[in-house]
Amino acid sequence: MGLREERLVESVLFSASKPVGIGEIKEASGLSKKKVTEALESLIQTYNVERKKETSIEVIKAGDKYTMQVKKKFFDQSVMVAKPEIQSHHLKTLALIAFHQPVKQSNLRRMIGPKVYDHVDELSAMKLINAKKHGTTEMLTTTKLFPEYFGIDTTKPEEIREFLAKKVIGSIEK
Amino acid sequence: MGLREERLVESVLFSASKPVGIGEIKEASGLSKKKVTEALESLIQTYNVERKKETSIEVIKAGDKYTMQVKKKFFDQSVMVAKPEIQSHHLKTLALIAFHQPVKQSNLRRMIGPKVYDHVDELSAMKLINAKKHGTTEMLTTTKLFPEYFGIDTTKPEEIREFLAKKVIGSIEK
Amino acid sequence: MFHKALIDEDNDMSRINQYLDMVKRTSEREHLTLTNPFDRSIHLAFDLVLNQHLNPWDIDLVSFSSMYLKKAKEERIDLMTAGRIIYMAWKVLRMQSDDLVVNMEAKEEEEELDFGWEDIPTGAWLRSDDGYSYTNLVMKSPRPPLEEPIRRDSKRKIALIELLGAFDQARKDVEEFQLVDKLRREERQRLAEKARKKMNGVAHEDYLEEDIDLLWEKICHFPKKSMSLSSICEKTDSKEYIKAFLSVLFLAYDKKIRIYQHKFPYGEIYIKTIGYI
Repeated sequence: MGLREERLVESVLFSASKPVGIGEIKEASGLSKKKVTEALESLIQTYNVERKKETSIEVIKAGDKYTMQVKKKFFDQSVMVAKPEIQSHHLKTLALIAFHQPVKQSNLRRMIGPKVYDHVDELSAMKLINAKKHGTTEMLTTTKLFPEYFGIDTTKPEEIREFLAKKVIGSIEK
Repeated sequence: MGLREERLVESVLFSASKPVGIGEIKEASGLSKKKVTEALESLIQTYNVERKKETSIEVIKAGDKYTMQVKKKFFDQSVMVAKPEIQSHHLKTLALIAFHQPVKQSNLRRMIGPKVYDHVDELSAMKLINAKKHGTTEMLTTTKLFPEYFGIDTTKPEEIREFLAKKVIGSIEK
Repeated sequence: MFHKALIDEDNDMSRINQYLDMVKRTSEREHLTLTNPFDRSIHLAFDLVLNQHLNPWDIDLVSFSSMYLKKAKEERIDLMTAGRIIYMAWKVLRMQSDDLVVNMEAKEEEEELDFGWEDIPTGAWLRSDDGYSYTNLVMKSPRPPLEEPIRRDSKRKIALIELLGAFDQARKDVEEFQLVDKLRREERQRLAEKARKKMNGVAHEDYLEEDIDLLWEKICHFPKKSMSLSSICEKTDSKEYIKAFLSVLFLAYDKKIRIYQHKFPYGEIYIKTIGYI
């Protein structure tokens, strides 16, 4: 793996501000798909293994894409300069949809009450969930953006469910 | 210089996405001014000297502030994936205002519809246009920042209009 | 815990009154059989779910169990009553779990293909138990299990050439908008005339166009993309309300807004702008 290729891909990840796919990196860097994949693997190794203790930044796979982000350990101070966009009660509703998907809006209403309508509107507007007509109600699922946005390394509902279950258990153990 | 302090400051620079002053870093990281200054010096040393060949990112001092950015050498590929500062539908409205200035908001509404209100608010907030009361509507012109931003060598609305008109004709003739 | 439902709904007075009514009715019926006020309050809460259609998720079974156990340790309890209350709690739990089983309908349909007798009790119930615990934990925990990652939000400057390109595109957009707007006005005119003929010149037809424009301005300037009809017009003035309602129908016909109700037919009318702004 050439150093130059790794630097090119690193600069693309750094400037993108959001997860980018291999296709986009290929186009921006002018490298072949193979070189991009190799550079990504090498970057993950450099940031997350070799420089583990020497950097507060990590390179991760999010959905089908790749991104550079602040390590969880350093969230608290970064939050002050990079304000979060989603309110915490919307995040809870999203966590319920992601776990139970596909879930009917009417069933979700039974869990969280009438605020479900506002939350579904907001989350749909952010393109994090899809709401499809299903009889008199709507059937809710997460979109492709969901794992990308939250840096979850899978697009499969079953694995997303597992990821969330672990997170919930983790938060109790703390 | 403690490693932890350096990591804290690094995470703030990374997530701020714009140049930040020592005061802001102090507040976000909870470190003393002395520690922040030391951490910044150490980061500059790490990024720009020790890892010089191993990274496409640099930490620089710009005026009184500090920022993390892609090295000039890697600028071309990274610019392709970076988000533009002005969203494309706002940019279109800005172009119309620049070409037709001074233009009444009510006339612009007839050209593009009621979305004009949102766009004028946004462009005014970015200080790219001025909106002055004019009877029941507002009169729109570009501000002093506009020619600075686009590298146009005049601040007079008529000359800006002429300059742009020539450019457009030029690009059509090509 | 029994007031949880009421606290959650603090913006919905009508529902609170409804609950209070239910409690009143229920307590009148039961007060003869349950004398201990503690037992009675628990019984009331469960009765709201089982017989009065309160959302089963509004009952916090975990808090209930620990509270009831504590009470049982502290004083002698009437075993008959306790048994009845536990039975009710079990039924509420069943209702909560049933909700989750319904949620997974779609998934289960797929898996029913290789369904065997030996599978009957375990599959669905194990999963719904997981789902039950997860839902409960997410709702009770002060922090959501999802956290927004922190990434850069850097933006690049726009070049002059892009501004010129945008002007070119904007000119095309203006032409398109004006054409569509002309067609829309003609169509609106046609509909207004049609309505005028039907109404025999009784209503405010002369000002209809103006009313629609005024209301559209209000909708555009509303800080949110969705709003209730009563938030943009005076509900107490029935003439104004009908005028606004008519304009809303025209705007919906023009596909500028979407209108909907949560409660049919007398519930509030909601308006949502669609991709126009």
